[in-house]
Amino acid sequence: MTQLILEQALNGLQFGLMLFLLAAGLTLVFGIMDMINLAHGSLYMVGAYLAAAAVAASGSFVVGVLLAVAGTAVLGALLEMTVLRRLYTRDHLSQVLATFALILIANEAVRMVWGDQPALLNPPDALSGPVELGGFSYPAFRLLIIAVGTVVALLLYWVVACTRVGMWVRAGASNREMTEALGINVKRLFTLVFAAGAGLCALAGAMLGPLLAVQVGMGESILILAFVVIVIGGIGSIRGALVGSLLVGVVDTLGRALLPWLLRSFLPGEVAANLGPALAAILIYLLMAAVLFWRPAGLFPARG
Amino acid sequence: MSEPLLNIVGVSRHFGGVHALSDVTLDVVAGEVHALIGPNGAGKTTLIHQISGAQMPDAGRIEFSGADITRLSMHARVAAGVARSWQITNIFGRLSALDNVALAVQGRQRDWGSSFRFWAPVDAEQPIIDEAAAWLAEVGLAGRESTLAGSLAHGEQRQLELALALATKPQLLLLDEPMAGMGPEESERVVELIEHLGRRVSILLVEHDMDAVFRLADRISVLVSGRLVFTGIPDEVRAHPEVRRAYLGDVDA
Amino acid sequence: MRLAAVVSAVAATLAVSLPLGTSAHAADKVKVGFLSTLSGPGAGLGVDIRDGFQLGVKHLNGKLGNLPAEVLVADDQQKPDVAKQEAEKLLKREKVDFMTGIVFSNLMLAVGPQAFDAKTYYISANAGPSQYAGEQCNPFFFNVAWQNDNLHEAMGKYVQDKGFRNVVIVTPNYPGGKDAVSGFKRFYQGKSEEVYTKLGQLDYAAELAQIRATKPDALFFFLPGGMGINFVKQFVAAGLSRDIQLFAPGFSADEDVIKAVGAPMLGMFNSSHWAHDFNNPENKRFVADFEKEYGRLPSLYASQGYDAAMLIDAAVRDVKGKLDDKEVLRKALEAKRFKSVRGDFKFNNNHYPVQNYVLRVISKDVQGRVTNKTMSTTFSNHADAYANQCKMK
Amino acid sequence: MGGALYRQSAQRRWAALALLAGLTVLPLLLQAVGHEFYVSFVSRLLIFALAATSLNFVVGFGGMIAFGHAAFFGAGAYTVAILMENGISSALVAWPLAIAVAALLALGIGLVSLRTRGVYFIMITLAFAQMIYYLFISLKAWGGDDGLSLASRSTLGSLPLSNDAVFYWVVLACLAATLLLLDRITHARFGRVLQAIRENESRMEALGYPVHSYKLLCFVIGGALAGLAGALIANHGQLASPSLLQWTQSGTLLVMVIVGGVGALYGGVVGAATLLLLEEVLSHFTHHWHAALGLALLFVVFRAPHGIAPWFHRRFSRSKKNEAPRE
Amino acid sequence: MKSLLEITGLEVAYGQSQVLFGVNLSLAEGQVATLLGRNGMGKSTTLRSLCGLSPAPAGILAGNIRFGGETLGNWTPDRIARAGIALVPEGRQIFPNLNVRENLVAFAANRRAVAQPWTLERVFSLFPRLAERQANMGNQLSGGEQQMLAIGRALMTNPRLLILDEATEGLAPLVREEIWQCLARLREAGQTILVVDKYVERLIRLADQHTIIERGRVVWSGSSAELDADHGVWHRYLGV
Repeated sequence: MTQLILEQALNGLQFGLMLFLLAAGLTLVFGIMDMINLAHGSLYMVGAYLAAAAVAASGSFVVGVLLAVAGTAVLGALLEMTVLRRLYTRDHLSQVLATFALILIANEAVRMVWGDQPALLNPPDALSGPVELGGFSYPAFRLLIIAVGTVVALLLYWVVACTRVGMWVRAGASNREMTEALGINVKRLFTLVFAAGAGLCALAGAMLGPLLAVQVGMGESILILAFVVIVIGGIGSIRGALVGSLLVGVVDTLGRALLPWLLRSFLPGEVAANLGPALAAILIYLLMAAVLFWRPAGLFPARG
Repeated sequence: MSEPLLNIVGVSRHFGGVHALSDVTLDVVAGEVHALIGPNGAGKTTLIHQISGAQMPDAGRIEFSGADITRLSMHARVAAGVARSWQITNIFGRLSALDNVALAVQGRQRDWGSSFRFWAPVDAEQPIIDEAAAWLAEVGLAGRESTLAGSLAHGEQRQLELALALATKPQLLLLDEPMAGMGPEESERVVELIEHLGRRVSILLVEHDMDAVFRLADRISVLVSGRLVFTGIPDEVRAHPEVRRAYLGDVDA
Repeated sequence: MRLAAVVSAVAATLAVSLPLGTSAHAADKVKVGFLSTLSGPGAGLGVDIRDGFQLGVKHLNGKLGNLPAEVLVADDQQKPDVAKQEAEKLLKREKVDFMTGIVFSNLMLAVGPQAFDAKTYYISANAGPSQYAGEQCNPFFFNVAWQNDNLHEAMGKYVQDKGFRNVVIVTPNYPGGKDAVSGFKRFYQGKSEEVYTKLGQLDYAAELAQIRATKPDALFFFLPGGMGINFVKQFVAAGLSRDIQLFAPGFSADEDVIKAVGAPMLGMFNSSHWAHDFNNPENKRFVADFEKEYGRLPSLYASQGYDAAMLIDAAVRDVKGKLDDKEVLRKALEAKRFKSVRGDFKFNNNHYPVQNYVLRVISKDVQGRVTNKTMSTTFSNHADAYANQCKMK
Repeated sequence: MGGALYRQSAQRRWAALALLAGLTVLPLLLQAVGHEFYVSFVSRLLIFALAATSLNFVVGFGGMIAFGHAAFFGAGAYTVAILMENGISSALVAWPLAIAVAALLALGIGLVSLRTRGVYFIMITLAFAQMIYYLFISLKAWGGDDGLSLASRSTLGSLPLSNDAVFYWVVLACLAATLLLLDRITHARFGRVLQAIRENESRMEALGYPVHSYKLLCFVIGGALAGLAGALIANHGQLASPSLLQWTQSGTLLVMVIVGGVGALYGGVVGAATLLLLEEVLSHFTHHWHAALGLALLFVVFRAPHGIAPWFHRRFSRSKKNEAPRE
Repeated sequence: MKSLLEITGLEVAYGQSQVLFGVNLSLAEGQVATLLGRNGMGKSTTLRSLCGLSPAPAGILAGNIRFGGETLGNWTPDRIARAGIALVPEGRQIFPNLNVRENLVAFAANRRAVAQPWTLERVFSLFPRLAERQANMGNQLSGGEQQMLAIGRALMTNPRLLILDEATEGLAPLVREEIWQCLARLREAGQTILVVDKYVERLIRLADQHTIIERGRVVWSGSSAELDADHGVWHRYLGV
């Protein structure tokens, strides 16, 4: 039983860390520019496709992933400078509409380039099997995801918490005007943040691609999760995004694993089997509603 | 003096570590113009917020007409007879001046459902329109009925704001710097209006223009750093050394 | 003012779109509405059915029953409401003579009534819901594949025969999944634990951990399309394949899945009514030409699409192109005057096939490719369990 | 008195009646030229127009950006389907119940959600809608992932609703009645209060209005009307599909509203018509019509930022005086 | 004396309502000047325009702002800041999610290679209380500490011109006095300063020259001695 819980906790951690890669960029974009970017998930999709293409072309997983991250970051910067920048001063509804339009365009563009069928992206052969972890075996690639996610999360934490750029980002999130009045080119800072966010999306796409599927529309469902994460964490807060991600990852995984089992102990099998997955799927939304009910601005409100 | 209309007992309010109000006790009696003065950031507006219901105090009690209103919502306090104006003009910029006041009139008809009417067009409700026009005339905005509130001059907007508060027919009017940003003539008109009103409603007045304050107020309370330093009639306030040092002159600092 | 503008806009747009719908129904050709899942995670299956169907039409020189064939392809995006809209277009605007192509049972159940109302024959090349096999059987519905339960039943029988007694069953939480469980358990008598996932789920970490904790000796899973691909990959990556024998119905272990997963699938058993190594002339031609045309081995979906084209061809030929007499057409369809690539089969009273089911194992063929190899016959002339509830007149 | 919109009411009334008349004879015209298919298509369009209009009431008039409107749309559809499953097929029972169920749901969700504002309101409404969605797809009794098929359309007296043209007229009547109702509401006391709340919520509170109650009621009315639209869409396709409840459905409705014009009476109608017609026309020309639609939407964002209905209004209306300055 | 800052005929509007109707102001290197007037008369708008904050640059209808020989025109706020103007804004605007130390070092710069630049240590020696509260978040400070931090934060950019908008507003008299002392020391160090505040007597002692704005127009300007001599001006324009 402890092994099971340990394994599930690792699963939750792995899922949560990947969510964090997506949520980090989203929450900063949202926090600094007060911009709802529905197309964030499209960057994740494009990043995964680029990774699939680059891994296939280069024959190396690492090189492919790095190329995809760089390519998506450049793409993100271009997108920010051409379209998104013009939306910052607009109301939320316009942003929703415009970035929704971007989703449609991105999906079709990917379809035109790579076709309707899912793209093939496999983990490196060395990591395709399990490794022994004191008594049970765990997929090596998932361990790699945890490692990469942890390193990136720590790196990001270091950048945001300890570097001057990180201070500017935090300052920009809480008071853009004052940040500018102190000499920071927030516009350029933001392009940088956006590009970094896009790069993180691509990293998440490249790491999750072999596990899930690289296909058109993969960005939308995970986008909703990323929004849930940043709303729980408090918009604009990196720390909030990390806590929110891990919370959602663990709650979702443990919910899926334990709820059916819990329900079965006091409900008839058929009902439990029906209700279990449903409740597990609802669980994170319940979590979000509960958090917002008691903390209407999330756990770590950035504005203050 | 008669029984106080408004009774504030030991009200405190803090934001994070900042104590905006500490143990403030103050009353306003019926028919009185009670001025509240003090430097910026002393907590005057915060106190107005506590009384109007925009914020709830952390500690203390607020009574109005003998009833405890400390935890009532803002709209319930309006219904009880407390109206306010804002330091920064707070009107409906995209509605006509008349529509602005008509809303206040309509809101006063408090029998449940008065504004939950879904069919009859409001534009046909002559009594509301007539009364709204009368209020506009009262504050000196006759002839400006159909102008969009947002395009009124600054002083006119302040007058409209007063009309909005008055049209709720309050017993107590909370005026937060009604003359802010007004020219001398406009200020004079507002002072006259308040003098005129002072007979009908009680007023708690926050104002920086000391001439107006000393002319209008029956009593003056001085707030410094969230604490009530002194309450008294104008002459006492003028003579009070601590008040002079804390607020009026800063001369011997 | 703006209303007038809106009117003119609506009128203008309608004017643009109306002529596009103009295509009078001609008796000199056969129109087939091919509605299938062509995008999204389940797209691989729809694409295979489509390619199989079109290969069939190509083998028939672009004709069905000696009439020029017009195949109108539409994508249901695996969404019931999209499927209904597209079906409505095909039925009402295009007035097709036959419908085919749907992969998933839930879409079939959504679209079926529309086709039946329009008195249009639906030739299912995959979806075989129990409803249409039993009480709701319909003269306008024919299935050239199987009833949902059949492959699961075949696998259940084999697992039972081989003496496994502690099995975990993994299926999505939707009616097709429930059918799979009941089908499997109709012939498997041992202990079983069922794990239900979300339909469309792609990450099975939580479920795999549960399975590891349960320590079964065998695992039977039915996860259509991309779900199965991910499951097998993650199952192997988690190291579970060393202790647990995998079983699946043929559609979770066919070429589409093998192509995506590869070597880890070696040694996996599955059930099917067709395999590309079936030794009959029709099948040899089909498999060879399919490989030549599309550069990959056909899956059982492709074989079903091919058979659907052959069934329509035979029936239209039978009635000599007189498609308006629905009764005669139905008799012709029921007669099934063509040779199937799976060998012989016949229609039951509920228009579902009575046929053989075989056991396949995934292994390397002579060219070193990982693919299915037929082992033995599990069921002969097997019908479905619902046929006796069907009171088709 | 009143706004600039109101002065044109006579003109508007005539235009509305002309449009109504045109739409009324449309099925006959379509049948005459042999395009019955489009009767069903236009019905669907009108139903979505109704759904989008109901959302526009919440977003445009109530000032609440709700991202979970699909919950009410779907709830209406499922109410009809579940009642049908249990042998109740009368529209006179099922449709009002669909409205009531959606309204109740909106009341519950609104009570909790209105505690938050801005982006958090957007997200909490989305969260509730997702809960409803997952609840429905997991309950086998209500069709699960398959949705619930209706054996037939509802019965409405002696009206043969199974006839597409008749059904179309019923839908048209529902939409027309809804628009009339909303037009009256926006010009009645309640509507004026909503308008003022949208502009300056705290001032309204300080005039003695229980702002929360008004917003909640607005939310409930919007939800109820979406329930009606849901009842109609279930009848239209004879299917209550879980995809009606999905967040993408909420998104589509919201996009319709924004495209049509937030806060414009006909915004929802124009938006639904624009989107569905674009979809219909574009998908004829290109397999990649989604991209074309995306570009069209970007055009709206940057060229007609207040939506198409107001854009038309500005383009074709001569009276521009009294347009409120933007602050 | 060559002037560092030269504002001529500045006219500014918020949307459709004009707020400034031709403001002139000039300030020489090393000078301390004030901008006086009652609330809502355009002082803050003048300062904001100077710093490139809204409504500027779009709201600038006419006029010219020259700083250090360059015309600011439609420069962005960050460029103006890098050119050497630092603002201590009304309401302090401390970053609540940065701690005291971060608030200071985040924007530290010595763009003109001043020989003795402001450093963390110098700011801490100017305001010892900040040193004690280094690790506290911005929103955990008292009003006076926030004000000190806002001044320190501006100084860390080593500005040529330091602007203070209502820096003593809402402070207790003792704390206010501390701020005045600090400004006096900065003045001695040669810092050019532009102050908006309302304590005329205190400002006369601190500053060299004064400008009074009434309804968006300059109505009076002159030296400390001139202002000291004309109490009528106080009364007329400042309500004192």
